[in-house]
Amino acid sequence: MSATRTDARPEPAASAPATLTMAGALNAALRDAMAADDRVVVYGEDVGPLGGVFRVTDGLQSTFGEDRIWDSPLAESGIVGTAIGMAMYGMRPVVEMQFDAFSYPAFEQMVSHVAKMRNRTKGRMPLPMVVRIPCAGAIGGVEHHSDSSEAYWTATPGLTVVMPSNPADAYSMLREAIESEDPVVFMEPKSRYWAKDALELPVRTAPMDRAVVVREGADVTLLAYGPTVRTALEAADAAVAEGLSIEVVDLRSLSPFDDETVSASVRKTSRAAVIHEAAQFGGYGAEVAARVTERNFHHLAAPVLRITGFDIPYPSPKLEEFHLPTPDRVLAALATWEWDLA
Amino acid sequence: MSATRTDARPEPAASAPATLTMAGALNAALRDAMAADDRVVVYGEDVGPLGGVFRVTDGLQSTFGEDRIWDSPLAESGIVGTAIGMAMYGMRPVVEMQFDAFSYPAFEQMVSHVAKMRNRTKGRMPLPMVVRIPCAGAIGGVEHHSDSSEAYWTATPGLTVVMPSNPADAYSMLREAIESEDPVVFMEPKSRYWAKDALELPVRTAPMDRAVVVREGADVTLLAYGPTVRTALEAADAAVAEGLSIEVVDLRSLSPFDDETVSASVRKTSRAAVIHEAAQFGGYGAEVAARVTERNFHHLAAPVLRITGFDIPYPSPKLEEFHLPTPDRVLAALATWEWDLA
Amino acid sequence: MPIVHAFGKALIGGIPSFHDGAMSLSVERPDTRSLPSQKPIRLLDNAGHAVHGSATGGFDLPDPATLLDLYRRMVVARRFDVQVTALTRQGRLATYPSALGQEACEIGAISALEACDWFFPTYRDSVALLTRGIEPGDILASFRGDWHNGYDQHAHRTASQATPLATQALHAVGLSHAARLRNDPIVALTMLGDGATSEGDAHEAFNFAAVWQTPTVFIVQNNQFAISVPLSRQTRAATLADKAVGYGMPGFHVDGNDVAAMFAVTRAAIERARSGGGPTLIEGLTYRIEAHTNSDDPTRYRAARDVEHWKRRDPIERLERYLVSEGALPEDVRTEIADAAEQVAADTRQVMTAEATIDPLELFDHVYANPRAALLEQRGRLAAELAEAAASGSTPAAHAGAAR
Amino acid sequence: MPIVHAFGKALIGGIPSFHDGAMSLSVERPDTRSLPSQKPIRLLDNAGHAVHGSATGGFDLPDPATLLDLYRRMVVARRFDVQVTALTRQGRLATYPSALGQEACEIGAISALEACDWFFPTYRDSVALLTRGIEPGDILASFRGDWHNGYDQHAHRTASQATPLATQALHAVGLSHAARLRNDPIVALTMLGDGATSEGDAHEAFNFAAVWQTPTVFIVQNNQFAISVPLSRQTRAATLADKAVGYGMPGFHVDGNDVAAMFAVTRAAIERARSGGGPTLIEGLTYRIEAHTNSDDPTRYRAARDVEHWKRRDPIERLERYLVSEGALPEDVRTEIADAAEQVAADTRQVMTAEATIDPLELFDHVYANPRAALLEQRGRLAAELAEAAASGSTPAAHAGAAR
Ligand SMILES: Cc1ncc(C[n+]2csc(CCOP(=O)(O)OP(=O)(O)O)c2C)c(N)n1
Ligand SMILES: Cc1ncc(C[n+]2csc(CCOP(=O)(O)OP(=O)(O)O)c2C)c(N)n1
Ligand SMILES: [Mg+2]
Ligand SMILES: [Mg+2]
Repeated sequence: MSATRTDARPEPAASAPATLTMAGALNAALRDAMAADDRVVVYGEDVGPLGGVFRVTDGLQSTFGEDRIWDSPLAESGIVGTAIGMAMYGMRPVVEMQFDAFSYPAFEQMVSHVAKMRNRTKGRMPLPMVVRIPCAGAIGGVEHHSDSSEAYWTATPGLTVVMPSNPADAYSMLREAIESEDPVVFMEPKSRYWAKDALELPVRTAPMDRAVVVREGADVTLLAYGPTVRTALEAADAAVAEGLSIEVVDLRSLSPFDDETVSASVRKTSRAAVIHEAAQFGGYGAEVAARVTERNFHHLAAPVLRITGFDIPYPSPKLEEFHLPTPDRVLAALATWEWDLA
Repeated sequence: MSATRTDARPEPAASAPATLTMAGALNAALRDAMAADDRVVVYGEDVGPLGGVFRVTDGLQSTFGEDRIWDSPLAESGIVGTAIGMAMYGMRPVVEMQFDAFSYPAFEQMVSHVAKMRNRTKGRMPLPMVVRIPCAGAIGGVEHHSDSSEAYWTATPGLTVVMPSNPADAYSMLREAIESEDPVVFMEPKSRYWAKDALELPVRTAPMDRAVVVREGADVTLLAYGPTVRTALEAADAAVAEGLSIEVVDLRSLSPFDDETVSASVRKTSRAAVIHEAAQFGGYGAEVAARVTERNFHHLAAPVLRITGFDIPYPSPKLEEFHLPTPDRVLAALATWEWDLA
Repeated sequence: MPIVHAFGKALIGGIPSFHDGAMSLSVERPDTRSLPSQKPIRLLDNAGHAVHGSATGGFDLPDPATLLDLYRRMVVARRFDVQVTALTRQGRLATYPSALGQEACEIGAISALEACDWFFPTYRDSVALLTRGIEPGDILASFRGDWHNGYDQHAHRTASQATPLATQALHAVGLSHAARLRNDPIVALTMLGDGATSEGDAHEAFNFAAVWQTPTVFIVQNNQFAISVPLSRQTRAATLADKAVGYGMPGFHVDGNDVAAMFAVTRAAIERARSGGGPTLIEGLTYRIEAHTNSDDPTRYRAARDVEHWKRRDPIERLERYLVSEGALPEDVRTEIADAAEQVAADTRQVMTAEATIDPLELFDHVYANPRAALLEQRGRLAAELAEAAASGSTPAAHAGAAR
Repeated sequence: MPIVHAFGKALIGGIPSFHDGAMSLSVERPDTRSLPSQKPIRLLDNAGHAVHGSATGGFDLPDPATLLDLYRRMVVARRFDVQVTALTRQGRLATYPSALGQEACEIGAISALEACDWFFPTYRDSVALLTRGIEPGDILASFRGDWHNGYDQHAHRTASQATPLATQALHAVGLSHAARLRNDPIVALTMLGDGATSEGDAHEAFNFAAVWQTPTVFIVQNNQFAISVPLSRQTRAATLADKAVGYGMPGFHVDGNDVAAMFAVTRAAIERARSGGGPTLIEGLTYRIEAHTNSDDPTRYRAARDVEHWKRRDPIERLERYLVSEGALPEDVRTEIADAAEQVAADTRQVMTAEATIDPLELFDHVYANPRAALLEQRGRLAAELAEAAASGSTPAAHAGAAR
């Protein structure tokens, strides 16, 4: 009745450290997941011979053949809808939405089925599937190529939403997402695809549902994810000169939210700011600010700041620089706090 | 080139006060708007001879004919997408999505075009159109009939999102939405369709973008909208016995948010809670809590509470009572605050 | 059910793709495309006479044993449907979309499906689920409001009854494609309404199935209304089966009140799919005799005489006339079938009159494979509320009143 | 442009709806449906000879003046396209999707549209915009990254170039329906790609147009690829025009490298639409010679020889051969046209080499009709930042570096 894992292989031995981009790490994760479990199939627009518009699936079709990875017709609801059926059968489909904004035609399938199938069936029909979404902006893309869609998914109970910020996490979290019994919205910050790290594969970092303190500090906690982790780290570097010690938390998992790690950091520093590219109003930062405040109100010396894009549609390439949160803007925002109240 | 308003008529004289349901008030608003401006056209699923599954368009086709109000093919992206074209021509389409969950197929048209057209064209191509969405639950509906979709729309810059809680506002705000130069997501709480009020039509209440203090109080501000305004008012009534004086604000406009009215209330009471049916995580209440806190942190005696549905898909009819915020639950939540810290 | 079917005679020859990139303009292949017959394929006419000639579309009348079995299933389905509508009027169900009058379409199609195959139904198709062996109480749990889905999908190889229109058609395509990748010779059959064909998802499902050549059978139950909206406002195509042409897929326009035709055409499509021939689109032209659901008022949008017209085309009576004229429905068999139908009705009454016990705390148990900490906190709060309510003797109903 | 067109001879007789609720089963109307010709309609063959007989689909070759005008427009379009691709390689544009090789499809279709009509293009259709009289700088503002749309839509009756695939087709249907409700005899023409036909929105647009009988013309530019995905993975239909059958709408499969055929068929469809005859679907079979955009690498998914094959079917050369053989392209005219094309290229270079001044504060000005208080606060913050940067002499570029 369902697909069985006929071809499970042991993990390959760890490779020698090599410099990999995030796109390369994702490619390796797909390759290793497909080798380890033949229920894993990959499809979407241009993922075959082209290897994806960001080359994340580069070379996979020549290794695994067209029955494991193929180009589908151009229809996102069709891609997600058929992936649901494939997961019902027992496969583990990994499908690609070409850009955030092009996942919107799949919205109904995502919200009305992907998110709800397990609950609807009292757990009898789980949907182990991954929807990969190259996300966010800062790549000079024309309209519709730089949206941040995470708030739509995180507002939907039943979806697990994660976003790596670096190659090691990209590899590890994608493997974990594919192994998950639950559907995962796997968001890949486009502007970080070419970020490099030296990695030994297969690497496994912290569990996918945990936030990680990526830089310790004493005065303020910056909560960042995906593309803004770098922004936060740069701000932290620059702040040293100003005598400010910044702790940076990479949220990694947007839903669920790792309250434990975040609250521990915030209680230590007593100040927090969340940074994201998306517009502020109704953005994911609202949830972060609200729950950090709920859980740590009496430890907070100041309101949780939201340092985000403006409340406007994502701008054209020549204007995006004015929209996106920069390290300067982070530091300027921190400076607005009434520090003496701490 | 564009449709001209060929048939503008003076507003009808105010009628004698009559008892109207919210559905009746909405029907009257559509009728009066169609009479006042022949650019107003109404279409969607079952809005013609049937008068809509909630009877909001009852009798309009026999008055205005099939060129002004008609049944479209069954396709929500088609409905919203064609409405965009009609608005581009200069009409003022008012389209109906039958339930929140059935607006999801229109998500791409809503987010990628309705929200963005004015900005994309530097204001040269405004989209005066209204998307009516019977919303939320508590009507014993089977799956997909009780979703709360407001967080999806409020997270989208470019959309105006309003939700009346009573018949007078329903009439007034729908007239204003139709007159607006901007696209409006007009959300109608299904469980309030049969709520009655004595009204003289045409009534005009506070402007659509303003929140209204619907009950004055001294100790705490309850921020509610749509179906939860009644919940808040009932909680306020019940709280009197406990010696608690509750102020209730009907937000009315979800986007934009009326910071002025809300902050004034919160600064007076120093405590606020937001109530909604939708799940808490990533829900609209997160934005409310975050911005109220940002703007009033040093006036708050306690964190802004969120009293909401659980973080689960909307339950089946027999279980919805356990999911929805009730007056009891509101009072219980208020009791958890550390009142002595005020 | 041993079945002789008409496969091979039907006009469902392969429709190869004529495009392979660069060479399209030079292709001069024979044109094998064809339009579905505009007159619905029919094997039994309304008087219960066997049809001969081109109107059959080349399909053979199923043998008497098969027809008798189809008759039995339709009678049981009808009795069940009438019973559930009555229970709904009594307030035992939150809602029920009846298939009264559509039994030939429902039962003809579903009976052609093997137990190993998968079925992707809509809210309308409860009687098909019954025929597939699902217990009445399990079918109706969702309409009663107990939980969103009440049966074990894997055990019955039957997906939950989809409410978002046409969405399930894509699931059927995906599942059958997965099976094909595994060389598992099963077929997925999905039903959708005439209205649902207007949705983008219907288009995408037809197209994915055709391009991937999945073993999928699409049954469009054209009951001529989408709630209140008549077919003429839904499509301008001569038949809904015409849509198949645009996907390079065979399409059949079938008399949906002729269970013999529905069975024969569906069976042929299933066998074609199973043997690697790809998907088929079948339109069954029928009529919804009841309201859309109990909360609908059809007098607002259609004339009583139209309903009467279609009642005179009753699918069960049609087959009965044939069986009687062939001497294939002896009185004792008819009685036995009627008794069996009454038994199903009685069982249904019984299970739907009993209250199901539903634990509100289960609300939190199936959202994710592994419980989230924050959700467990919420579960704890509800557990405390329930405990307090139990201690103070107050009932959940108090809750309900307040919530409404 | 005075035009003799072939309307009336084409096989586009009205396709009435055969469904009107209750009576469908008894309908015995003549079957007027027909399949689009599988061989593309062609008025000029690749050697530049006029085609005769059934291959023309009953359409007449436009008169020499019209053909010369189409030639001129194609030459200018080609020169513009090549220029913009070059500028893109030089980094002057963020991206550019070239229509090289598709000029017959683009120009044939758009030239059939009157100034009073509306056009709903995609990102691919810049050359059609040029033909429609929009300035190069205004067309390219969005691809340069200045703003999402650079021209006045109302002035040119041309919607912005849609990126989300097939979405614009619904806008075209809505606008033309509105016009029809106003008895305004205009037509909306929209272009979409072969890949875009797979999207649900394409289906919904075709269906709404057919059911509402809107004056809409759908041009499917079948350039045989959707980025890297060939047509065979997009559809199994014999032709994309076949899709029209499923909507009860006329469909034409046209040689998209024959500008005469594209013009004649589109013109007939426009006139049909204008006179109340409803929508038409036209597939132009052509080929994308360039990469999808400058950031694409087509060597990964197609063979150089396929591209060569199609280069030998160049649409401009084809018409040129015909005009020359007819003596309708004197050397001085050819020179004049080439000069005009060079002038457009020069203008384009000039405008694209100059930097546009863009005020970042305009980001806040057009989101809503009336400024929101919270947005004005944000505007104020950016204004302060800019003022500070100006005062400290730092450039916005510093910003950009940090943001990336
Ligand atoms: C996406 C979506 N839009 C709207 C609805 C509301 N709705 C439920 S049934 C129905 C009519 C469906 O008609 P049809 O497809 O012909 O099926 P039938 O009910 O006649 O069996 C509508 C509009 C829905 N369930 N899903
Ligand atoms: C809804 C949507 N999904 C995906 C994309 C990304 N995308 C841009 S162009 C393209 C290929 C389109 O192919 P086709 O429709 O044939 O047009 P062509 O580019 O060949 O002119 C894709 C997948 C998009 N723009 N919109
Ligand atoms: Mg129907
Ligand atoms: Mg293409």
